[in-house]
Order: sequence, then C-alpha cells, then structure tokens
Amino acid sequence: MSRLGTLWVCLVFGFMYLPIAMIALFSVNTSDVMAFPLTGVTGQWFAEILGDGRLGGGFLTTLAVAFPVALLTTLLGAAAALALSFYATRFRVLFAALLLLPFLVPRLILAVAQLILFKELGVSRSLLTVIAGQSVIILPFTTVIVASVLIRIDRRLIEAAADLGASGWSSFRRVVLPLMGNGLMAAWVIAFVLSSSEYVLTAFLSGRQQALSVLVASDFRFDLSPSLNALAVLIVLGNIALVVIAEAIRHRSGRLN
Amino acid sequence: MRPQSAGTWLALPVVAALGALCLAPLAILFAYSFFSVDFVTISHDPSLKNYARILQSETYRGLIARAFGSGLLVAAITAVIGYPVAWFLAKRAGAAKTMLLTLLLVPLYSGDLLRIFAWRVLLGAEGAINRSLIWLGAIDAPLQGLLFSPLATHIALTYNYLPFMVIGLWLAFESLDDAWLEAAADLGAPGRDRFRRVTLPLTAPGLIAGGLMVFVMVVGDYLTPQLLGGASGVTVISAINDLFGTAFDWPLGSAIAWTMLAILMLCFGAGAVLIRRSSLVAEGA
Amino acid sequence: MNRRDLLKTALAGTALGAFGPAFRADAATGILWMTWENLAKDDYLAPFLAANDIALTKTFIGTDDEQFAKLRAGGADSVDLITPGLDKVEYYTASDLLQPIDFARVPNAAKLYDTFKQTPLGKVDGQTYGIPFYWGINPIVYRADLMEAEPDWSVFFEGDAYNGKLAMRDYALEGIMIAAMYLGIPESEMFTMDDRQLAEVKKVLKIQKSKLRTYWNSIGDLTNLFATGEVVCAFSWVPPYYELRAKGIDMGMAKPKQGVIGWCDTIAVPKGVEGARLDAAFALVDYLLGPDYGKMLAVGGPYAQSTSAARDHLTEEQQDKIFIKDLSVMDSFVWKQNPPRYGDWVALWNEVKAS
Amino acid sequence: MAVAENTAAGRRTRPLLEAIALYKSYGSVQAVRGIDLALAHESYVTLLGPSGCGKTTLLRMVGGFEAIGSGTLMLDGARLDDLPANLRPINTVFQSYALFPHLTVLENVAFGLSYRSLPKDRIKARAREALATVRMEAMADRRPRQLSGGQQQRVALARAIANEPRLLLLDEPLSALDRRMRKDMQIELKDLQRRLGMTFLHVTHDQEEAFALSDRIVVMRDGRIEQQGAPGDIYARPATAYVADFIGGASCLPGRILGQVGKSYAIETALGRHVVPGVSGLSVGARAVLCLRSEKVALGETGTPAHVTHAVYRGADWLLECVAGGQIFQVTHVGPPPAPGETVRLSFDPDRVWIAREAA
Repeated sequence: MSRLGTLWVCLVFGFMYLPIAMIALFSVNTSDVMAFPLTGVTGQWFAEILGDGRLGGGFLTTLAVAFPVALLTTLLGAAAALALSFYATRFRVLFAALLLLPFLVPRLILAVAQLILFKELGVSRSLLTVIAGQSVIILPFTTVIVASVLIRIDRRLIEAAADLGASGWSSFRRVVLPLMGNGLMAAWVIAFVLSSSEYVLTAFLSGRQQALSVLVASDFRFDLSPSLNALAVLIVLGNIALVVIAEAIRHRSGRLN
Repeated sequence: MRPQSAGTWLALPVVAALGALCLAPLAILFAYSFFSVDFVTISHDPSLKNYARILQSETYRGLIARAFGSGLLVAAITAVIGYPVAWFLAKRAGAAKTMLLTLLLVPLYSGDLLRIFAWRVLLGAEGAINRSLIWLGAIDAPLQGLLFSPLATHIALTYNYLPFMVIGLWLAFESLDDAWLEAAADLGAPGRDRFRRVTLPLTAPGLIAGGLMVFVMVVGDYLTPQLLGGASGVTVISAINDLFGTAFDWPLGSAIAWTMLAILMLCFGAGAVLIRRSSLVAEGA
Repeated sequence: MNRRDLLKTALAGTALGAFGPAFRADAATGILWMTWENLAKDDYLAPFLAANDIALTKTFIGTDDEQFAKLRAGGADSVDLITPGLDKVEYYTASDLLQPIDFARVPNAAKLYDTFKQTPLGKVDGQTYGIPFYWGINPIVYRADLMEAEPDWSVFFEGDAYNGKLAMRDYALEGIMIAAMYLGIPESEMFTMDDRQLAEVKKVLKIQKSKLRTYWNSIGDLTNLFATGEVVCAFSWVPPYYELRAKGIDMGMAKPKQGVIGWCDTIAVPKGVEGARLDAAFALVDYLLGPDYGKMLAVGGPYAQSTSAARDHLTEEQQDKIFIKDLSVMDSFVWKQNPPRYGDWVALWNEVKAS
Repeated sequence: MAVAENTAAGRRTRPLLEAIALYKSYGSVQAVRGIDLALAHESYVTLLGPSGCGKTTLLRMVGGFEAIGSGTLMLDGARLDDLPANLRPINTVFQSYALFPHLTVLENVAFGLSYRSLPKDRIKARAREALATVRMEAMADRRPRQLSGGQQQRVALARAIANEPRLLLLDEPLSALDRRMRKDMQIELKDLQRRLGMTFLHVTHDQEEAFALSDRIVVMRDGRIEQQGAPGDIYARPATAYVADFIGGASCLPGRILGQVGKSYAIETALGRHVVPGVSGLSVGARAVLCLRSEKVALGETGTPAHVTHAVYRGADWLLECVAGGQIFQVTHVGPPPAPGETVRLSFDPDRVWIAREAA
C-alpha cells in the first residue's frame, strides 16, 4: 500500500512539474519559438529579463502591492478565522457564507463592479484600489489557512490560561497568538504569492503603475519571448526560496506540529 | 470580554471590508441585471427581460450547463487523483510533509498564461507527447485531438486545481485517527470495507470542501478553455466577458453572472449542509 | 532572521507601498497614455521625451473593448491620452468621455490622408474627437511552405484540405465581416444586415467553426501557432508575416479579392484633462503624427501612420510594406465600422462558438 | 483576593464552597439537575460517578468554564456566579493537563503568577518552589512534549498550586497514567493536600481512587447527587442499590420491607426473611434491596444452597460466583475453592449486611 502510494505521489508530482519542466527547458533554449526541436543552450533569456528595466519597475510595483496585501489579508484573515473558531461569533454561518462570496464571483465581473463602485465614490484608480480589490479575493484563502491551524489548537489551553488568571486579551496574546504563528506565516506567504500573480483585478484597478503580472500579460499579447519563460523560472525559484526561508525560520523556532 | 462578543468585534472589520468591496459591487450588478442597454446608455427601467432572455437562449443555458458539467467532472477527477496523495501527505510523508505540500503549490506560481503555453508545447501536434509516442512507435501520425480539444482543457483544468483538492483532503486526513482504521480492521472489515465504511465517511468533509473549491474555480476559469479548448473553447464566463467588454451589454452580463452566482450559492449551501451532516465532530463542549 | 525582523520588513514594505508614489520628485508634467504596447516602444518616443519636459507613463490595453469597459466603468480622466479604434470612438463620445481635438495645437494633423480627413467616423457635429493615428489591414497570413496555393476567404468556408489547420480571430465584428464578404454582401449593406442575411452568416460561420483548429486571441498567440505548425492559415494581423519570415519560415500574405478589412486606430483626449497636462497631451499627439515617429513606426511596426509626414522619408520598398506606395489601395479596403446592431452580432458570434 | 478578605471573619464558620440548586442543560440534555453541595475547608472531596453523570460539568461550572444554568455558587460566602474564570481564586488540573506547548515547564508554572503584581525574580522563585513541591525542579527548562505523562501531570499540578488557590479542582487527573504511577500519585496528591492545607475537589470515575484520597465522597448519577459522606459510611451504608453496586460491587437482592425492628428492618427476599440494619426512613411495604458484599458472605454447612459457576484466583483469596434463587452472588473465599458446578451453602451475619433503597 505504502509503496503503491509512493509511486502514485511520484507520478502526481511528475505531472505537476511537467509544464514547469517545459518552461525551464525553453528558458535556456536558443530559439525564440516555444517549439521542438530544441536548438541549443543559452543564458540569453535570463540576461534579457534581468536587464529589462521596465520589468524591474513592474517588479517593484508588484512588491508595493503584494507586501501590504499580504499584511492586510493576513490580519483580516486571522481576525476572520478567530471569529469562526476560537471566538466564534453568533452569526458564524452567515459570516462564513459572506467570506466565501468573493471566491464565487468570477474575477472580471468583480473587477468591473468594483470599478463602477469606485467611480461612484469618486475614488480614482491607483495602487490603493489594486490593494483593496486584491485583498478581498485573497481574504478567503488566508482565512482558511489560519483557521486550519486554529482548529488544531487545544481549546483547553485557553481554559487553562483563564484558570490561571489570564483575561481574554491576555490569553490571546500569550497562548493563542504564539500557537497560531505558523499559520500567520503561511497565510502571509500564500497571500504574497497570490497577490503577485493576480492579473485580472490588477489590470482593471491599476492606474499609472503597472504590476509585473500586467506587463507579462501585455508582453504575451504581442511577443511570446522565451525571456518570459526565464522570468517564470525566476519566479518559481524565488517562491521556493521564500518557502525554504519560511521553513528554516519555522524549524529554528521549531516547536509546533 | 465574552468570547462571543470578541468574535463579533473581530468579524466586524472583515465584514466591513467584504461589504464594501464585494457585497456592494455585487449589489450594483444585481441592480444592473434588471436594466437594459441602448447603445452605450444604460436605461434604468427595471424589467425581468434579461432573465427571460437567459431562460430562452439555448446558447446561454447550454453554456451554463456545460460549465457546471466541467466543474463536476474536474472535481471528480481531482478527487480520484488527489485522494491517495492527500493520504500519503498526511499519514506517510513524515517530516517531508510541509515541503511536499509546498512543492505541490509552487508550480501554480509560474503564472496561468505561461503554463497554458507549456501545455501547448506538451500536447501539440508537434509537441513532446506526440513526438515521444511516435518515437516509441505507439502511433504513426500525431494525435491532433490532444490539443485544442475538451481533452486538453480538462487536463489543464485538472492540473490547475488538483492542489486545492489535495489541500482540502489533506486537512481531513490530518484529523483522521489511525486508531479508527485499526479498530475497523480489528472488527473484521476487509480493506475495501474499511475504506468505504470508515475512511470515506470520515474524510467526506474534506472531499466536499475540496470538491466545491475545484468546482467553483473550474466554472470561473475561462482562459484555459479559450487557449487550449480550440474552436469549442467558449465558456459562459468568456460570454459574460464579451457582454461586458465587447457588446457593452452590462445588464445582460450582470443577469447571467447573477444566475450563475445563484446556482453556485445553492450548490455551496447544499455542500455546507452535506459537510455538517457528514461531520462527526460535535460542535461546542 | 527571526519573526520580529520579518514583521519589520513587512511593515516597511507596507509603508513603501502606501507612500511609494509620493517619493518621486515630479518637476516635469506627468501624463498617462493608455495604448497598445507596440505603439509606445521606448525608442519611438525617445526624441519626444528628450525635447520636452514631460514624464510619460504608459499603460497597455489588451483589447479595444477592454479599454472601453475600463474607462466607461471607472472614468477616463485619470488617463491623458487613449487609443480607441476609429470605429469605436462613437462609444466614447456617446458616453461623454472625450473632448474635441484642438487642431490648432496639432499642426501635423494637416497632413492627414484624405481618407481620414473625410471619414465621418470619430466625429460628432463636425468636431473630431478621435484623430486617426495609424492604420493597416488585416489580411490572411499563411504558411506558404505548407499550402499549395494562395488562399482567399473561401478557404475558411469550403473544401476540407485544411480542416483542423485554420484559425480565426475570436472577434465578432471581423468574423462576421469576413463571412459577409465571403457571401458577397456589399460593404454598403454589411454593417446593417437584416435578419435573413444574419441567419445566412450564422450558417456559414458554423461551417467555418468545424474547420478551425482554434480561435486566436492575441497576435502573440497566433504567431506561436504558426511557428509550431499547429495552424497553416489564419485571418491575421500583419506582424506574424514579417516576424516569422525573419525566422526563416516561408510565410505568405493574401489580400482576398472579396475584400480586405482595413482598420485605423485613433488617439483621443479624455474629458477633464486640462492645463499643463492637456498641453503635454497635444504635444505628444502632434509628435505621433509627425515624421520622426512615422518613420520609426514604418520600420519597426511595420505600420503606416495616418499622415503623410513620414512618407517621403521612406524607401519604395518600405512604402509598399505598409501599403502607402499606391494610396488608391486605401479605397479598396473595407474599413471597420460599428454596426448598429452590434449586440446582436456579438450574440450571434457566441451562439456560433457555443454550437 | 477580594473574595477572601471580605469574608475572613466568617471563614471557619461557613463552608468554603457552597452550591445551591445548581442546574445546567445543553439543549434538551440536562447535564446537572439540582445539586446542593457544601465543601469544608482543608478537605479532600471526590465527585465520583460514571461518565456522563454530570460530575465534569459541575466541576467546570465551579471553575468558571461553563455558565451556570440556574442556581448559586458561593466561595467563602461570596457569589461566584458572574466572576469569569480568570478572576476566581480557584485553579484546575486538567484531564489532558493543557500545558502550553510553546512555553517551558518553568514558564508554564509561572504563567498564573504573572497575573499577580509580583517582581519577576519573586515569580521565578515561587514557580521553582511549586516545581520543588512536585519534585520537578530538574525539568524546569524542558518543554511539555519532552516529558512523560506522569511528569506532565506533576507540572500541571505545580502550575495549579503555584497560585495558592482557595480551591483546587482536579478533572480526572490520573486517568492517563498507568496503574503503578496512579497509585504513587494518589499518595502524593493526598500528601500534598495535607501539607498545603488546601481544599481539593477531585473528579473521578474510579472508586478505588476516591477511597484512597477522599475525606468525603460525593456519588453522582444522572446529574444528581445520589449520596455523599465519608468513604467508610458510603461503603458500609450505601443509601441506594446504585451506590452499593457502584462502590465495591455489592450483590443486591430485591425484596420488600415487612417491618421495623429498632434500627433494623425485617425484609422478605427470594432467599427468605432477614432482619438486618438499613438506611433510615424505609416504610413498611416499600421495595428495597439487601446488599451483600462478597467478603461478608461465607461458605458454610448451613445457609442458602447455591451453585458455583466461576472461581477466579486473586492471589490472597478466591472470588467465587454463585447462583441462588436466580440471583448472582459474589463470595470471597480463602483456601481451596469448590469446583464450578458444585453446590455450596451461603451464609452471612445479619449485622454485616445492609438494606438500601431500590433507587434514589
């Protein structure tokens, strides 16, 4: 059973990395057409992408959006998860349904509707509108992640804290918060990644500054340059690095799960 | 501070954010769905005309049905593929668990568009798979149907949303106590029965949660069918996009969007009821 | 790095995000141009930016319609210049999003070709709101190495030699125009087809669908399809022809006798732009209609400007490439217009695709 | 603290904890239905009963983790009802220990002390003292998951007593320990309670544990108190058949009261008439049970004929199971046992059996 399971997991991971392997392959192929046969090895595309100032600017814009979005959605997601589990509000079911809503609405439609709303309110498009719009669709993800950590914290720890004299806030700060640390970290990373790869809402809600995802999509429209493959390889590697760092932190502080 | 009121206070900012940025825009769309459009002027006389049009149009009805069909199909496929993976991650992966979960998600960060083009390179007439099969002597001529077909669309959709199914199932397996399986074995249940009578019911919440996530995302995905599905790659979402963008018929677009939303909410409501029924975890103390 | 440091970094990032725009010292007039990426390459604009104290920001559009939806929903005044198609300008004017072009501030507009001077499109009550800016045709592009003869529109509707190897742009207006041309419906009736004509169009479009490998969505997408051999013949834009020939693929370009679709994009100034920003916007418009830009566009595009400003600076071969060697050819094009029943056209197109 | 000072004068005259007419229900399930209870100062009291009898709910209401349905709780004569858990001078040893996994042993123990306005070094010193009390000083810097079950138990205990609560609650604290460890801990707990002079309220389903520890046992059933008293009283003079059976597994023979003779009753059973002492207040004609404990029944030449069905060797003696008049009796027997199937005669000293009510 276990050997069969291992085989199956290997196959599935192989499937998941098949397109990534293609992207990596063509990021070092000399031809600028993404098609077989392969023509030779080059570092040209990586050089091109690293030397592209426009994409550099887009990258900074992406960071300027992704950092606040990740922070905001982690905080709100944590609040939502707490309201769903540890400090369950009376309107929990209604609240959960509301949280799922942004998840159900097709992105483009939500983007147009938000744009109409912003116009009615006299808010012009800027990074702030992008941050607001993205936060709403990423919120359900962070909530689920934090909640999945919270439901595994033993509720009796809170009782124990209260028993020993801790008030509600104090037991949150000294017991719940340290125990949900990993969940917050994971939520932050996921939110950061989702924000940086979001295209539809970003394209609709952004004003003067354009994030990397928008620039890449725009490049795609005219020219499928292999340097975009190189970019994707860098992004994937960057993400893996981010995750490895988070893991390392977790291990060093290592005490849970 | 009572825990309940603390919860309400915590929920408040979240509700405010969702209310302002999701509920309010959706309410606007809901209002639009009763309006009509004349060139670029939206007339504000409410009517049910748009909903009537959807009911009468074979195209829109067919597209909605097809979207839900695809959603169900991909949810089922990802469940079958993902189930053993989730089990392995939860019960056999040990210290590598977090790493493997992360590795499962990382490919999604490479971006939708690029991955779609990677699939083209894989599935194309001159693509990696056809070339390998010809080289192996399995086929003589390239299989045209691999790319620009519902097959291609569903392969890529399965790929895109498999990780979400695995995450949902993994959470369910994490809370599945091995002792229950041992107990079932002890009581004489053969392997297949143990699965059917213990594992499956106990992981059902994860299956339903993962299934709903996948279902919704498949229904909402228009890029994958458009770029990999060939001439039949039209989806209800791309039709709504057309109505919003190209035809400037926001009212009809809003009406279709709300029809879909209503059906989705019904599905989710039903799913939530199912999860509650199948959940063995008692609420409260 | 511990958790606290990470938090600090995150907070710093937030602050950067919130105040980032304010950090930029902004002495020059900043204007924002919403345009197609291939019209605003840095080297095309370098002479203009060097000569003027203007900071230009570009945002790129995906489709004409997306541009309209975005501006219609969110207002246009945060943008200083937009790039609608000539046939789409009336959408913007009907939505009251544009201000008329002040020709006194655009001297190069005097050199507009007659076709563009005379066109009723882009104008309301004699005032021009979208000034024709550059133009071209959408021909058939094909792999000459893989096709026996030069195709015309009938290749998309008849015979089965190329079944499953054809591509059509996923765009209702052009798709239906082509079907109408194939059916022999004259240009004068084309945009006002009645129900019977539309039913016939729908019938042939369904046949067409069965022959297609796929509908294409962006020109980069189509270029890739040609290069990989997935598609041998498509209703196309011009760029893949030159791009793939440069890579050594034997490409052909056909301009069917039944008619060729001509298109023209305009540049327009949204309502509400004023003062220094308006001055800068008109300065850019004038530059875009002038010889420096026209020459670079003709070589780099290759696309034709709507004025004759650069024509004399081009070789005959270059002129031929962008169809301005013989200007009379312009009259043979079927210029895109906005059909009054556009909603029905889009519905028809979706019905065909969903059939 | 306020609670203690207000009532310092009347400290010895009132019980430490009083529960008056406590009720609690979850939906349609009534977990606690009408409890009146008084806990004396410096006593060790056990709530004894099978799972689901409401003993844990009662404990949680005292601890402040569960709102009171109706009724009153008083500590030192002051109402506890609306005081949240963190303000009650009561601490708990949880069944699962509930040690904070992210804190060290010392930090766990110091957790409660940090809510007193004490200087840091004083907190540390007192936490160490508490650890010393349970002989866990050496483990101060470990984390809970690095400890064995018994060690975690001690830490939980140290954490709870470090605060010097007026009342210590123990929720089945020994249930996760093995038999030998449980015995040791029982002795330690009792010893600790005496040394500290605190009142312990201990919940358990294990009667042996209750006997080993308690000054007073409260037997609960279905959300009510079935009987309370000193262990010896409860054992020797159970009020009901339920108590007799739950404590020490007496065989209960149903019968009818024929009349009262001094403090004894005449009772008619399937095995004849007997005159034996019993619980007070039984009326003539009432149904009652005759409780016979295994060690109070003897095999002899005379008495009721019975059938031996099983014989279990217990080291010091044998436990025989016999059937007489359709009733099963357990008999403790020293010496070579009769073989199963043999017929024996059972006898008992009427002064050493007891009549209890059939039900409360």
